[in-house]
Amino acid sequence: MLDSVLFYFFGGVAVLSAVLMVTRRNAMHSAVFLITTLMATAGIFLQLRAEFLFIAQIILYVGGIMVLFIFVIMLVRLDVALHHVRFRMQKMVAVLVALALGFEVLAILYAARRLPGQGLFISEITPPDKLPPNSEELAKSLFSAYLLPFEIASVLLLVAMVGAVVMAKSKKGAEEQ
Amino acid sequence: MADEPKPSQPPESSKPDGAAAAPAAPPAVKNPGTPATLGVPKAAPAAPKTPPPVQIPLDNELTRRYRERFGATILDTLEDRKQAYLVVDAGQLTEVARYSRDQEKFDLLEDYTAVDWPKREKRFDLVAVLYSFPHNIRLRLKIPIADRQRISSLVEIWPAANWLEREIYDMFGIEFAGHPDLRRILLPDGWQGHPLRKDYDILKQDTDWVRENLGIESGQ
Amino acid sequence: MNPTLEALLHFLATWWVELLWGVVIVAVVPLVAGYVVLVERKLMADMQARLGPMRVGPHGLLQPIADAVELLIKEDIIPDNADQLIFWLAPVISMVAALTSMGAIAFGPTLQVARDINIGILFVAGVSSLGLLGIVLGGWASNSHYSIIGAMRSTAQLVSYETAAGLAMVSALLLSGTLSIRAIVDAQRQSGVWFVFLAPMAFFIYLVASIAETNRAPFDLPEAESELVAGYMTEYSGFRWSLYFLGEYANMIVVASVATTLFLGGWLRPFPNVTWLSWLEYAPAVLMALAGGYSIYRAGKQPVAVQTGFMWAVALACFAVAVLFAVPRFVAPLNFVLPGLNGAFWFLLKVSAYLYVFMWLRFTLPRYRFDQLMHLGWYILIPLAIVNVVAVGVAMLLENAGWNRWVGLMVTTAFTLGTALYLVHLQDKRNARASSAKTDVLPGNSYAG
Amino acid sequence: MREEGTNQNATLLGADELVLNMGPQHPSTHGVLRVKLKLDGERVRGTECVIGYLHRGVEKIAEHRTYQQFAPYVDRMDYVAAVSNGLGYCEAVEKLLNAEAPPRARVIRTILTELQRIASHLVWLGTHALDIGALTPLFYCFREREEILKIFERYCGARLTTHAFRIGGLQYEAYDGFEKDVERFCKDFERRIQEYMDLLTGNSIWIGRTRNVGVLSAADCIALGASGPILRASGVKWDLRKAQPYAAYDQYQFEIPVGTNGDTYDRYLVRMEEMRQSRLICLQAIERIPDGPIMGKVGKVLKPPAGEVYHSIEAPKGILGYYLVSDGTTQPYRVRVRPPSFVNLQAFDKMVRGHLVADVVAIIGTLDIVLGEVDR
Repeated sequence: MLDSVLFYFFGGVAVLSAVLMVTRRNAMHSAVFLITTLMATAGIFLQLRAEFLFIAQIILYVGGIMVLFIFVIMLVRLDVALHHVRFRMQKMVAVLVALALGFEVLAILYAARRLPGQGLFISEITPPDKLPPNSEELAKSLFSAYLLPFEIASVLLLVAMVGAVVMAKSKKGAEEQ
Repeated sequence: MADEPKPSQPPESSKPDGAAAAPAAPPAVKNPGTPATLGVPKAAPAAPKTPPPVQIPLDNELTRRYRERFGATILDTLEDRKQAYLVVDAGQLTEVARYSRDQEKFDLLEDYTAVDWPKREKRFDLVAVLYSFPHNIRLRLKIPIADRQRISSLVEIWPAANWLEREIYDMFGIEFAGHPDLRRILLPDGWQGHPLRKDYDILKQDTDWVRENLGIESGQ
Repeated sequence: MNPTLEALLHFLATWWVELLWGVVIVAVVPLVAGYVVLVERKLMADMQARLGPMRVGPHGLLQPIADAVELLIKEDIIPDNADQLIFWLAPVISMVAALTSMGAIAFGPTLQVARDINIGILFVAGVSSLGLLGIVLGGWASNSHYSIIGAMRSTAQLVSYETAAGLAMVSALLLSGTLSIRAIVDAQRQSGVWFVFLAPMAFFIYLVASIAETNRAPFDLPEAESELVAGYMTEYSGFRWSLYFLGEYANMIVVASVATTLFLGGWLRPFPNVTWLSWLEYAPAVLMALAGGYSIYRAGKQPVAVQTGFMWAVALACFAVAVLFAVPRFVAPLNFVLPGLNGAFWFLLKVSAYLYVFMWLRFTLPRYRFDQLMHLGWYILIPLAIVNVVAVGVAMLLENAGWNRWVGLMVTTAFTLGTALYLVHLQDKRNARASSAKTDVLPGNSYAG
Repeated sequence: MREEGTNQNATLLGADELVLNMGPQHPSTHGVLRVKLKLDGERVRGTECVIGYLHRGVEKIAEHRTYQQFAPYVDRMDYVAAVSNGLGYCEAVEKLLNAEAPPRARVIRTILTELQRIASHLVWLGTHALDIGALTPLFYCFREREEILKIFERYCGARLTTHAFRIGGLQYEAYDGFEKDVERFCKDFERRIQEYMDLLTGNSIWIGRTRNVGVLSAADCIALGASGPILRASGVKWDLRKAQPYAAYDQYQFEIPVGTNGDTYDRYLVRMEEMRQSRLICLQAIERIPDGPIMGKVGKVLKPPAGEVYHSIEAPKGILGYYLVSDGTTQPYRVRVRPPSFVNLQAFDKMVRGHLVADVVAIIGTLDIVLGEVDR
């Protein structure tokens, strides 16, 4: 009961603020609604007893990425930039992309029904308190079964970081000359 | 320009009882032999009738050098209460100033101001107070100029003149040719009138400006 | 019965303790924050040879309440060009983040809002850093240059120092092997010593980074009043301003609590496993009684009758608390509250000590400049924190390999310390290069006549 | 930012230059200075000082007052060093009159002026430290300044705008216990200075914030007319008290502290040492205050002979000059004040370019300006 109340609450907030995010003209307002969406998603994770995902969502998306996002918005005057970027066929393209997306979702739902086993709809739900603590589970699978992908991702991030440093350096050097 | 002036000595001709130390007694350091200082009669006795006799002609090595160099440009060399000043024609002010800085080592423009004499033909006296670190003496240049006469700016020679000239412009309305940024400095930009002119009454103000910008009838 | 109502009742029956604690936090933290401000002002006054607030209440004790009332009834100004929605939202985000993160903090073995969630420490760190959103949004929404510069400084500062703080926390987490707050404290009980002794460098890094994170001097650049007037808070006034203020002080309490939990043994008394020190269990009662006695001693010296009376009241209050601490120990049926009471006492004592260090530094040190702040963060603290994480890991490996735990930790700590000195040295050299070849001069050696 | 649409100067990040308007109401512009800063991020690309908010037309007022009547006005220029202003004015008028103050008056003037120098430097130190973020020195400084103001109050009844001196000498005899008060203050003060030095001199944050900030070479100082501690900090060993002694300075031993870098830290050290030297001067002076009259013969009505005089003294902030023109009447024809703060403030732009916003504050502090004097 409580779970479903929470789910519908968070779900409603997420959908509503997602809609608002798309419709706001002001980039900063959009950002704020995006934050709300992400937090509501985090809430759904929590309601699913996936507390590690919840906090990862909060720290990474809401805390880290959004702050940087806002930072960039403040610095580069996105309002003006958007104005320049807008083009004539924009609406048409948007509608097409949206239709394509919707079609994809439908196709997935349809295909899922055909899957062996339960498909998308799980009938037997494990009671939440019976679940193992998921941060440990996550760590175990990351460092055993998925060690290689994990390391690859790490190296990729490292490369990106070094690349950023190199780019920043060269720019500074050019400025000094 | 002397970055490291030698340690300056107090003027050695220390007045008998340390009277308010006359700082600009040029001969004291430059040329102790010249009787200029010693010969100065005590400042004119009382009874200051309108043509003042306090200023007496000055003739020492310094002034002689200036006269030799510039001739008629130096209109007069005078001494007032043991302080020397040169009256300089406005035409060659830049040259005199550059010579003062480079040859005579007056590296500091201590002050630059003006005095308004409305009844004179040349209405304003510009007064530049120069100080020389190496010689520890002061010299005043006095430049008589007429109203609305543009005079060359000293900013190139002494950057310190920048704000001082702006203040003169602000207060007296004297314009300086070649000043990089000649605007009012103490009064607001749109103000009419130049308050330190003698014909600007002490109660006078730019009522239009006050009404427009402050929304009141009078600031007094 | 109506199923909804039934569910609600069931919900209340299961969660009433947590709900109550939640309400207590929301109700009490503002008051506590107010009194932290008062204590800070009094301490500052004492260090600066003056008296501090003296007017409202005896020795200014009611000043926080007067301040709160003043802030509440102050005119609420929203600048014309501000972004109304975000201007309104920003301080709320700041405060809510700070208060929410308090939920996971354990003040004692049984005193915790959230039932021990197994990511407790991450929850506190993650949610409290959301307060930054409030600062950034508020700075942007004010539409003022001071605010926006304050907000930008704040973002850069927090992003940098959060990293160092997080890495410092990792050291303690390595030692404890868990993210749950209670388990961390328990790990310290089992190891017999607080983690601050096992990982002193991590504690130091966390101390510095937490000062920077809470925008306190000497890292108070986002609100440096002599440069940016009030930084991101410049356009705020009255109640909204007080929300920011509250958020800031609540945040201070949060970081102090995290440090206490991770490094200072949480609610444990000093040396929890040394039995001959178990008389420390009586310390709370004894200390309060001593404070009461001192108040009585001072009461006789007060110049005015009112003040004497007040000192007596303080003394009585102290004695009452002392009795409160003492009774459960001697009355068997009440024994069950004992760990909670003592735990809360030690916990709050440690938090206060940590906050005192914050304040002390604030009164003593000048403010960093922004580039210096960034240098400190990126060139010294973050590398050091990374080295420290590795060092603690190595120490644990050594311990597993059969080394004496202390020897291993000492070696690795010495290594980290060496790294720190090397980093500082590098920084000095960088500074020296920046300042070209200029010589120092000290007074006294070059003044000839 | 959103409002800066018109300014399209490209900067490092491709963003616009930000024009930050500091003042006239700002916590650390020391009064009503307004500084327009052109910022690239936080780096200062240009400045413009807007002054005049406190302009009261002192020089105009002087032309409508008698010489004595104008004396209290000069206290209102540099109001944290009113005694020094008064000394400069009185000596200038005395010079115009060819009169002089008796020796006893000159010594007492010296003592009070040196105390005022300490008080002025204390205000500077406290506010400068506060600007850089050190909260505590301010209160210590004001505690000591209070002692000095108490001495002023006992001497002449006023604390801030003292009008302590009269043309020709002094109005008031030194009160009973004057020497003792000064001595007690001076004895105590050495320890106090050490306290400030302990808090700041070796503090690495303080050094980081002041070293190499606002560097001004000796040549720049002289060219821009900067004087006083600013000039000395860049290595010019020059002090009007030594170069052209006035009052009774020729009787005392003291040293001129100089710096080498001409940065904010050197100016800090120089001013600290100046306070020490002032303290020594006071101690020497109270040892032997000559007996005798305190008022010279100047008469009740001052009618200086027509002519002009320029006199300058070493005020706490630099060269304080008075240029007086008399037309032989009881009112000055023209009074020109050469205010040290005004001229020193000219150096601000040169000092601040390329620094960060935080340094702007440090540099305003180290210039030690008083807007009452800048604007007159």
